[in-house]
Amino acid sequence: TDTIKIGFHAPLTGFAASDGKSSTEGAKLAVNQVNAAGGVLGKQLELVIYDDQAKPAQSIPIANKLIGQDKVVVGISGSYSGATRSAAGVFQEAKIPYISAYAIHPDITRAGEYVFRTSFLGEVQGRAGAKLLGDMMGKKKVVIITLQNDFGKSLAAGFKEKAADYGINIVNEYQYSIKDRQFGSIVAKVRADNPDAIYASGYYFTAGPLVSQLRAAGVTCPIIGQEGYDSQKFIEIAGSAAEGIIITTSLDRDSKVPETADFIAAFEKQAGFKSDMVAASGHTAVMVAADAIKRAGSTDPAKVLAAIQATDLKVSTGTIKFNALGEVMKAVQVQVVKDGNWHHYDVIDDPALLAPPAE
Amino acid sequence: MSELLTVQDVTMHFGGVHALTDVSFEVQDGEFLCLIGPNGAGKTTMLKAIVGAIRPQKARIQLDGREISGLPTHRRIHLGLALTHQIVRPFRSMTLKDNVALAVGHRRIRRVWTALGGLDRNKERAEALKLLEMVDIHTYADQAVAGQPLGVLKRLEVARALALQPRLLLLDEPLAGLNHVEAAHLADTIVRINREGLTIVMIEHNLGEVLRVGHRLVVLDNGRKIAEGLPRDVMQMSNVRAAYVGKEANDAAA
Amino acid sequence: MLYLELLIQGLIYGSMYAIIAVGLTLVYGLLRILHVAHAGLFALGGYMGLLITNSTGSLILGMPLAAALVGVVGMAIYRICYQPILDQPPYVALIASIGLFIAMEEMFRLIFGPFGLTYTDAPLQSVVQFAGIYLRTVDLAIVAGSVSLLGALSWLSQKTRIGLAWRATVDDPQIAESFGISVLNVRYLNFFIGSALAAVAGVFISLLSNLVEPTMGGVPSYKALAIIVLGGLGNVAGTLIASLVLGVVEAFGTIYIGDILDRDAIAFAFLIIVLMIRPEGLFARR
Amino acid sequence: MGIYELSLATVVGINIILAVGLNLITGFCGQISLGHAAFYGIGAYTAALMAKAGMPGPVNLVAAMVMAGAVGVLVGMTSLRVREDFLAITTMGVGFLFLGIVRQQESLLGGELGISSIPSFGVGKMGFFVLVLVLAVLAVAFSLYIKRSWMGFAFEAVADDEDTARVISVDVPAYKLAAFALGTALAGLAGGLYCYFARFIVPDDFGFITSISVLSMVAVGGIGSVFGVIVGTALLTLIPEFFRFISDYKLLVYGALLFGVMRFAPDGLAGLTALAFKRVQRKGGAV
Amino acid sequence: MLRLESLSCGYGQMRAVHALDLEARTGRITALLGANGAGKSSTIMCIAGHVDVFEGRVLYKEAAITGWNPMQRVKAGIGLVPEGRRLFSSLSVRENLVIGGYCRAKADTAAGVDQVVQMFPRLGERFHQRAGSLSGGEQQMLSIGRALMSQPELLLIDELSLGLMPKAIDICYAVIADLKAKGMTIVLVEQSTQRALEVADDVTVLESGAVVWRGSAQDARESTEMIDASLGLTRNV
Ligand SMILES: Nc1ncnc2c1ncn2[C@@H]1O[C@H](COP(=O)(O)OP(=O)(O)OP(=O)(O)O)[C@@H](O)[C@H]1O
Ligand SMILES: Nc1ncnc2c1ncn2[C@@H]1O[C@H](COP(=O)(O)OP(=O)(O)OP(=O)(O)O)[C@@H](O)[C@H]1O
Ligand SMILES: [Mg+2]
Ligand SMILES: [Mg+2]
Repeated sequence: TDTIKIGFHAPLTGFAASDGKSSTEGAKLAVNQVNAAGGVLGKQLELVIYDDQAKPAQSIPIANKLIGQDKVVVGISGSYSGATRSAAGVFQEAKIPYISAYAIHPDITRAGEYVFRTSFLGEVQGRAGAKLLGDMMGKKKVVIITLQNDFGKSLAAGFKEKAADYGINIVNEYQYSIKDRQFGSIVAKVRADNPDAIYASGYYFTAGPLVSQLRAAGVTCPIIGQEGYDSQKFIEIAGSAAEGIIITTSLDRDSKVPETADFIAAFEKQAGFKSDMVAASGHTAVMVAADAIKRAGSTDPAKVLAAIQATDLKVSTGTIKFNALGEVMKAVQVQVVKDGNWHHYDVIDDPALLAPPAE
Repeated sequence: MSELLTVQDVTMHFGGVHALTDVSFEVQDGEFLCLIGPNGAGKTTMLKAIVGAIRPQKARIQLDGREISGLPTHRRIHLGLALTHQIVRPFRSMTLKDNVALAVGHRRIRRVWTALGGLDRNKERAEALKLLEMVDIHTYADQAVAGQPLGVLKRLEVARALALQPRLLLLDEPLAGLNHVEAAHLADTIVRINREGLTIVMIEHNLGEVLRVGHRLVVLDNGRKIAEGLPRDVMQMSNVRAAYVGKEANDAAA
Repeated sequence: MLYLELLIQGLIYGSMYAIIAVGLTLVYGLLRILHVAHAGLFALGGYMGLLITNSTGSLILGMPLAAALVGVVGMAIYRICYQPILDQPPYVALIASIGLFIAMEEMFRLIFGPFGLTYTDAPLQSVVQFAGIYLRTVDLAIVAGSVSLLGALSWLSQKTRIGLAWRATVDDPQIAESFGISVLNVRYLNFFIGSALAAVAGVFISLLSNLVEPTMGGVPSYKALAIIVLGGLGNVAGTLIASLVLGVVEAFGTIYIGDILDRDAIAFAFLIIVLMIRPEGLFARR
Repeated sequence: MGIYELSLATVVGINIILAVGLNLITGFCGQISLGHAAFYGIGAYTAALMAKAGMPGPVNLVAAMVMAGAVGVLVGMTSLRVREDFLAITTMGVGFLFLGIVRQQESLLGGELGISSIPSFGVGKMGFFVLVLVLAVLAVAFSLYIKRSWMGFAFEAVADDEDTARVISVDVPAYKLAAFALGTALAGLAGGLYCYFARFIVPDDFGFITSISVLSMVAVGGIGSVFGVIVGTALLTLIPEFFRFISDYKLLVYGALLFGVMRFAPDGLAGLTALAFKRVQRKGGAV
Repeated sequence: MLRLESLSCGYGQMRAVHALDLEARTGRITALLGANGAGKSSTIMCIAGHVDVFEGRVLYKEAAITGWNPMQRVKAGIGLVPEGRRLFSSLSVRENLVIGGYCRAKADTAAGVDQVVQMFPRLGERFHQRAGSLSGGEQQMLSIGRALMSQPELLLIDELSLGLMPKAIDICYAVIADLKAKGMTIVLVEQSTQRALEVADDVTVLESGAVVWRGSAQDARESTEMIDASLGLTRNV
């Protein structure tokens, strides 16, 4: 064959279609960039994309198709946890390397040595959130608002795990579902709790309404979010209420690092909308795969695997290295909304705190 | 003759409507009893209470000395009751024959698990055809129920009830919707079945036929029993005449 | 104080539900169809309202125009989708409706993009404060809107000849024609009103969250069904009360039993409990 | 057969068992259920927990059936109280309640993170497919048998008119419960098989959308017709696969298809073929 | 008043009435008799505009109304008392009457309701009761009253006495006689031949959707045997 195929699945239809779109555009950008620079091993990269609707029952046949029919060299998930975790098992069994771009389920990499993740685990980011709130901002009386899915739950778990270490007193925790856009009763109760700060997990489409409703009700304390907020859409939805919201994420908008700055500019040019964390993660995963194939000098899965394990690559979301389990080790970016845009706030680079599980 | 059915103090109120108030009567074994009364007197309600399709506020109903007022409908049917509806209720997705065949096979479907036992329906279908023949609608046997004229459906109700091999057959206006020739013919059939030993309670407004075939009358009005007795005697009672009887019945009774 | 606030929030949720559910209950009352695609019309209303408001800068224009447009789409849906299958068993219309709803959601995504749209300058966001309770103008508008719209509808159905014609059509459409009632017009009107109300609800919701998404019909698609069942299917006043009750149950439930059951589960647990006690719903027709 | 075709065929087989179960409840007995996925889920969770506890596969499949069937009887009891459209909404509620409970049960059921690393059934991909195939054939045969037995006859009566069924001595509650027990047990079996197929389950696998998809399979095939349901299931499971190359329009096509079949062929594909057959016959007769 | 010219009508593929010729003359009662399924109701509903016409014409006041819908027909003065009464059962007695006059000017409604109540005082006593909870006889009265509200010139009545107690039948027949005396044209379907012949002027007997006998009521009374034979037809098939 005259191309090297990389398999990619993401939710292009259904409820998660917006994230699917972002991650796909990010991945496409990476392929275009690699190809423009001459491809790998003298061949062009080809991205084989399938829609999984973020459903496990769909991603299993897709994984089998990518492996059995398309004969991809590496598989990449631009999808959510459920679809990623079940596809991971298929790739592991077939011994084809597989990289999860931004799914956060802790068991994904535990499928086996062929499975990697280029983003943070939910727990890791939750711990970073605790440090940010308790240590760096010095807030002690905190209310948690948790999105009821794997993402929100693992963030909350990580946050709670480290909260006491930083002197945080969690006065209450409320939960909401991913379908909720009206938070009237939670807002009323939070107002009564009168916390120093709020740690609220969510995606831009839930966090936008949540933040603006909290602010409208006169809740003025700091609100800390995570990479789910990380989209220009969040600022559009929340409007002026977005000002001053702080999040932990993997993309630094003010970065002077060329890889990041280039990505942000190139993405907007190609996709026609501003980049976000999901897009950067899709981009990163493809970059890692291309780099590994290049270094392996071959498309042999075992050699590619070894090359991925040895990754030390600077990309849009930072410097990627993997631990023994296949989890990424990199710094957490802290961003804040200022004048209607994401900006640099701080970096958390504490290897002990951010250490992902190694088995 | 012994009493087959005893109805005591049946009271059924729908909200403010007193459909039945303390109605009692008996039905003798082998008897042909006619239940008559003005529209809205509570006749249909009475039959429904007897089979358990509705639950009266108060009731003591005994079939052959056994209290049945607490039993669900299907149990009462097992004990030998059968009802035809005033407003026809066939199984609209089945043919006429299957409507009856299912009732013929009532012993097979009595228990859920034994119903799993057999596949053959031919014997029951043949029996069903005979019953349809008895009420003169066998030519329609393999047609769908939908679109059949009322008179055919009325007779289908009767055939289906007979298929249950009841000891007591409750008929709610079986002759309505038939012209007088058809009505007389169906009435004859019912009389024949009665002669063969089946006890019958029939509601009917066709007084000509009622007086021709009934052994005894029970008259309801406004949810109460106002008269009971031999047809000729009852027809002479002034309260019955006032509540119910019109010109035609006067002619018939005369 | 907190309870009062939760109660108010519950009533706001409930008012929202009521405007959505009443159209559904009208359709059910008239045709015995579980019209899931109603939720698609709700989303369409959100899109139309937002697009018109953004381009004209006026919600006063955006909301009624969206309502009228969606009302007409509702009429078309009746004519094209439901009328030919009215005499089929109920699940036929239900599944056709689900198919239609899925197709509508996908159409929104393909036409308007997957990310959702926002107002350039969201109206009705100013905050009103009294007795320590903060409400946005949009909150008040929702409650006022639902009470007045449903009140008007209830008057229309109980006190006018058109309402009488509507009820006669429910009982026996064929014979209604024989007394000079145009059944087709009654049904068109029914779908027009119901769909226009769904659109109004869609616009209100989009103002609450400043967001219109392809999937925004998801929650109403099933929860509205629960509400009309609670309200006793086909009963306008019952639907209003059931909506408010459910809104309040959810408002308190998410706070006090949110870690045992999620919001949907709370709503449906309530529904099941009510149905086990009253199988005809809170407000039966008979 | 490549691994891709094998995995598709396995999914079709599992879905057939699932759909045949719903057809028993909705097609044969006339009780509309919008919560079938809950029983699928109960089966999957039961089998998953037992498998993780080290129990052998066949035992777990049986346990999945028993558990789902038992809960099915419980839910069936609600069908004795509420009717038709109310039942549809009640069963839908049962689905949401199931999901709500599972979501929040972190220690036992894994909560939002689901259950992963479920041991394999131990017969290989091909072996597992054969197992699914055999079970699917058995389920189909069983349901054909029921349809032709007197039980199926009585189901027909209950589906048609409960009150009339009663007056011809049918024990309506018992039959309804039987339909629920059998139909949900099949769903449980399908769930057990799914958990071995995916070896990872999350609550969302068993949500409202799944219930709707199963109902669609049954209705598109032709409610009540066993062979129609098989064709409908295969079709609706595979269509998204055929349309992968136009990913962006996949769901649109799916929705439009669902609508189109109900709008233009309300009796589903089974009704359509029956009609075509009649036409051909009539033409043949005329010649 | 009304003339059917070789009319064939039915449902979908099925023909219920074949090449029927029928005339209802102004101010007279035409009785339509026949066995079960002979096509009487189909004919009535076809005149009211509810059954598809395959062939032939319906002439009303010498104008062809074959393609008219039911609404146009009621406005033109054709009133219907359908088989099985078919009241609007969740509406009250008063509301049923108001709907009856829906096609007339709103101003006439109150006067019309008064007239009907005078004719059937019983309906006045049940004025606000739901129609569905009335007794059979009351329902039949209401069904006739509702049809009268549309101020018909031609009244179609299907099965006047079905399910009624003798006393109620008497009342209904008295009303029919009264309406005729006031000059109304009536087409009457009735199972009880005897009752029908008492009031009718002209008689048509149908069998399997076709006319088998036609003549004056006088002649009909004399040839009852022949009519009975056709009534019993279904028995001999
Ligand atoms: N489900 C019900 N709800 C309310 N009222 C009812 C109900 N069923 C019957 N009724 C009322 O109870 C009374 C008795 O009704 P029933 O049907 O027993 O009369 P009937 O004697 O059979 O009359 P008919 O000769 O007209 O058939 C009537 O006034 C009727 O309106
Ligand atoms: N809705 C319908 N669909 C299909 N066929 C119908 C329908 N209604 C009536 N028919 C058929 O049309 C024929 C004539 O029926 P119709 O009701 O006109 O008879 P009828 O003379 O009024 O009988 P009855 O004395 O029972 O009222 C019958 O064979 C009947 O099966
Ligand atoms: Mg009666
Ligand atoms: Mg008739």
